[in-house]
Amino acid sequence: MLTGAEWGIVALSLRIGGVAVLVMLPIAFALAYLLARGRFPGKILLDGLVHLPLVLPPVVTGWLLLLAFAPTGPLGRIIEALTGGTVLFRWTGAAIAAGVMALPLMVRAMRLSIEAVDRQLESAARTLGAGRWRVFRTVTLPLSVPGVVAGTVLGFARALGEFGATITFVSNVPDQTQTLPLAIYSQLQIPGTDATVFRLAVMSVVIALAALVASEMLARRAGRGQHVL
Amino acid sequence: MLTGAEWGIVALSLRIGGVAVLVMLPIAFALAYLLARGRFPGKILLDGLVHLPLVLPPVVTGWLLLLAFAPTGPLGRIIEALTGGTVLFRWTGAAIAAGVMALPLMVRAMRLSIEAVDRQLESAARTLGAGRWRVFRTVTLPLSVPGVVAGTVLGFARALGEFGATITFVSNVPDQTQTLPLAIYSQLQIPGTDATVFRLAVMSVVIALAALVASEMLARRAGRGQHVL
Amino acid sequence: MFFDVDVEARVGAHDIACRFQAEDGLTVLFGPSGAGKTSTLNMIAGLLKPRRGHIRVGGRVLFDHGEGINLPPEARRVGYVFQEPRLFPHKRVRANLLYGAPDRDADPDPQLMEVLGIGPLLDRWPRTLSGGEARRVAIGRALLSDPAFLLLDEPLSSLDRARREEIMAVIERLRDAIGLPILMVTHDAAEAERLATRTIEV
Amino acid sequence: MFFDVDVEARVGAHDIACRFQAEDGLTVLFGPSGAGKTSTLNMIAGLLKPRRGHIRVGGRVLFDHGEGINLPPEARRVGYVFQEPRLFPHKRVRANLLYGAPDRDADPDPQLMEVLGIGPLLDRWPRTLSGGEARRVAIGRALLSDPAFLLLDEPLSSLDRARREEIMAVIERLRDAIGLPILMVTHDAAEAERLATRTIEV
Amino acid sequence: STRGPLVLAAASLQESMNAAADAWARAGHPRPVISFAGSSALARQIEAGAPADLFVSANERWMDVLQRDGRLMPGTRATFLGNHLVLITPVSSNVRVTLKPGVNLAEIIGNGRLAMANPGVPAGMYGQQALERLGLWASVVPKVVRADNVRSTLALVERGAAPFGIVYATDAKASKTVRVAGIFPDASHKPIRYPVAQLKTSTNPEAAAFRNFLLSPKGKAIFRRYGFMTS
Ligand SMILES: Nc1ncnc2c1ncn2[C@@H]1O[C@H](COP(=O)(O)OP(=O)(O)OP(=O)(O)O)[C@@H](O)[C@H]1O
Ligand SMILES: Nc1ncnc2c1ncn2[C@@H]1O[C@H](COP(=O)(O)OP(=O)(O)OP(=O)(O)O)[C@@H](O)[C@H]1O
Ligand code: MOO
Ligand SMILES: [Mg+2]
Ligand SMILES: [Mg+2]
Repeated sequence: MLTGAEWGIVALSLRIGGVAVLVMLPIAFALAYLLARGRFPGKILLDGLVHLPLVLPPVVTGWLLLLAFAPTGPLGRIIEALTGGTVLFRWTGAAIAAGVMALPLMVRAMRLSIEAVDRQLESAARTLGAGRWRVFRTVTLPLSVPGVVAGTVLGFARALGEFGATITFVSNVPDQTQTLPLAIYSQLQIPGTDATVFRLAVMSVVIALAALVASEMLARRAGRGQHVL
Repeated sequence: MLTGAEWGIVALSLRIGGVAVLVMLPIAFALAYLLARGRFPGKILLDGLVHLPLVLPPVVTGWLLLLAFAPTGPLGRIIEALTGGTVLFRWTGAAIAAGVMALPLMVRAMRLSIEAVDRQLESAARTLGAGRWRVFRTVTLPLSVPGVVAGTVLGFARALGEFGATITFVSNVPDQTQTLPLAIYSQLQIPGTDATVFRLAVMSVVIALAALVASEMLARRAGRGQHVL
Repeated sequence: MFFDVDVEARVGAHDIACRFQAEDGLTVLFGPSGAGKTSTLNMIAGLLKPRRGHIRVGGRVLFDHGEGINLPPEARRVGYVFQEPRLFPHKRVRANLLYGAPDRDADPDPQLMEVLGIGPLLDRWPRTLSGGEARRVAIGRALLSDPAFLLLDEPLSSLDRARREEIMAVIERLRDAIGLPILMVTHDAAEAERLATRTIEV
Repeated sequence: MFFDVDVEARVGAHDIACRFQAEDGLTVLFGPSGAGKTSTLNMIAGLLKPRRGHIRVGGRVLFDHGEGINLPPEARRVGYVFQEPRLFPHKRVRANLLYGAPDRDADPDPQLMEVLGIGPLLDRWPRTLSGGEARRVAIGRALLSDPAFLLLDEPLSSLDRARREEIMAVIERLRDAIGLPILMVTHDAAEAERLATRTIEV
Repeated sequence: STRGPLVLAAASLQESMNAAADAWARAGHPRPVISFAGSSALARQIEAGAPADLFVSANERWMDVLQRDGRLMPGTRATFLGNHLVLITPVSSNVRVTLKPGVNLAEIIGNGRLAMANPGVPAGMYGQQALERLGLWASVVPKVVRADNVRSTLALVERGAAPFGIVYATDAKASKTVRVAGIFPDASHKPIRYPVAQLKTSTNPEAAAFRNFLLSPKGKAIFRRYGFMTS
């Protein structure tokens, strides 16, 4: 079906997309909660900032990441000091790009669900002796599950499809940053490789569909008590 | 601030993003409704199809659009027969690319809100003599406004930032398909044009923030009765 | 025979069966909590499909399993006051009241507003109403929808005595003057005694 | 002096003021719909912040505008049965009941389950409950949370007579045997007469 | 380490540089890792400090910029390949154009489009220069569509989106679905030259050796097979 090298690309894409989304999950939820519930000056600004990677051309996001993470950039220096290495041209860099691009989608979906949570249920929980943190864990969070699932699917799909920011930030390095989209792009530039392009594209679709089906099942199970599905 | 040519790019981007989102709005809502409420064989398939542009590398989506809309492609032939023209290298083509890429984001957000609508309210409306269509218009649709707004913002932002599919499908034609991302990309390829890149990037951000603020205000107004904002 | 009901349904693991015939007037549905009173009203309103049987109201066949008849809720001309208010959260009180009214631009009948005591609430959002206020709006909404018969699921709970008296008077008037057949769930013995033409145990 | 309440609040365009003192026993809050009964309970529970005044319960200061004291709801040890059930839709009945219990792994007290008649419902989801069943679960949830006092907002509406009797007996027992102070809203004269140690008009 | 050096190479080198890397690997070395893109995009990444080992550009200009900014290891820059610029069209078309001053290229293109690489990409720069020197630029510029590198340009013609495109002779040779419709005179543009250099950030012990291999007769022979001229 796929060649060994192509399986390698699939595995790399899954690793990059998976790590990106897992790391971003708590960050995205915290941001979504803050935006849904918080009242603070600069909220609109934070909202805008979170949306930035969505609205900026991906190549610009990639370029900004490049400036930030270059050995002389502010974040690049920190990483160098901490790990002695760099994320440029590395799969870690590709995961950063994918995570940043996925973030706004994750936040929006989660925020939508948090805003839909009935706050009277939270009041009820507090009269039952639950502090803010327990209310959050046992009421707000579980009732936001539909948004968390939707956000995760959107984010994972976006991470899998990420192209412009990745190629600008960490280039197209086989085995390190050459995810499915970059591999397909490379093949599109080599005449007579339609079969490979097709195989890789189908693989993208299969992975995405699998993620989708899994998420639907998850949402169904989590939502059992809430919706008639 | 901006040069005349740069203002032209901004105007073109707004037109392409605006048309793409407006045309996609009813389609997206219909799909969201179908996916939220319908029970039919092949639902997962439709779900997957809608998500495709999100998960496929944008360049592949652009390539597929190119194959479909090329003068010899199936859709290209239909358009040629109907209008005598082509969408290739035209702003209409750029709008198609932007709309297709925005679609999954719009559908997901809307679906999330539709699923959260209390179906007992719909039952109540029907006992009051409202047929399915009136119930949809007066209950389901208005109660889904948060998702429609979120979906529209996400979609518009995505359309504004669209890059990979556009450049592959309709190339980079000044005054026709050279939206902000493509203009920035062109400038990014030429070392020493940082000032222009910066100006255009700022302009992207400004537009996106304006859309965001507008949408927040809209959501607040529409949601007056529903949420304590 | 105004109501001619003979239905069976399954909700979750419960089998609910209900069979009665009733003339015009007010029929009280009576039974312990969880007996299936709400489910029965839902079947008559067209919100729950019976597994078998038939529902005839005022000579019209609303449901007949054998003949494959099943009118949609909007064609049944029912005025249903649900056990919980179910107001439309995105519409102000006025729009809620007029949702089912034949003339949606007219102001809601001032006399009814007076009896229900909701005249001053017309421009409020449902979420700002107290429990009793919401219930009264729900009663108004059902009455204004020009129904051919009423289904009332504990309509007077959470209302104070004075208000309750006045609304009972309205119900009596509907029952006697207009001759609107009514099916009502209540646990209040006094209420049942005063209003009921007959009582049916579920 | 168990309850010592003197508060004022503004909800929407309404000013609500309430001032009373009450010993242990059961105090009925009484007043027409929209008078501010629920708002008062919400202030005592810590869900609505008064504009001024103080709330002292059992010697503890829950709120004092002058001294800047405002205990959060979870620190007030209140057992609040809301006007509507407010069950957690994502938790089964058992988890709802035990949400506020000191020991969340123990089974809910079988005797209480028996009185409330909800023993067979423990594994059900709230949305499958009938109106009266949901209310009974809400009562159970508040009682199981080991409260220092009870706030009951029309707890017995939508319950049939037999069940109402049994639950009234439980409330009497709490009032007398355990000496739990209770503040209760009801419109039912018989109920008020039977249970109330005193009645306060809002 | 067992990793090969990281090579950033102009898009037009897709097949040839891979063949060179394969040959090098067959000789028992770790296979170099290659990232292809338009030379200008790669130059920008190097400018930002991206740590790679070798850079092969499709023109001298971007190498000059990097050298000026001190990004190259002194003494490692060498120009080793040359190319021609051509006008391509799908094999199904039988158009032939003699590219010289006065030829009505705009009319030949007709309603269609002329695909070119972006202005900052070497292939785009050479192409624009050639059209300008031939006095054709003003008349064809409304028909020009841009792509992000020379291979994306090629793809536009291959997929039938544009009936004409300007690419290198080696790109035309790599495709079975396009043919050369005309060759730009060498004098109409700066000579097309590919310099290689080792980067300051290079740490891979094999980097210098692979660079030497590219410059060796054996290495150059590989590129000649793909149509490049060697010096
Ligand atoms: N989805 C469901 N799954 C399981 N059981 C259900 C479901 N829906 C309803 N029931 C059960 O069906 C029975 C009848 O419910 P119904 O709402 O008709 O009762 P009711 O007579 O109106 O009670 P109440 O007076 O408490 O409102 C109840 O015991 C209820 O628990
Ligand atoms: N957000 C709001 N905006 C405007 N008015 C409000 C708002 N919230 C409550 N009110 C009004 O405050 C008053 C007191 O409400 P509350 O719920 O305390 O009444 P109640 O005595 O419990 O009535 P009921 O017996 O009907 O439940 C009501 O008239 C209500 O309409
Ligand atoms: O750098 Mo290129 O080979 O002109 O795209
Ligand atoms: Mg009921
Ligand atoms: Mg109240």
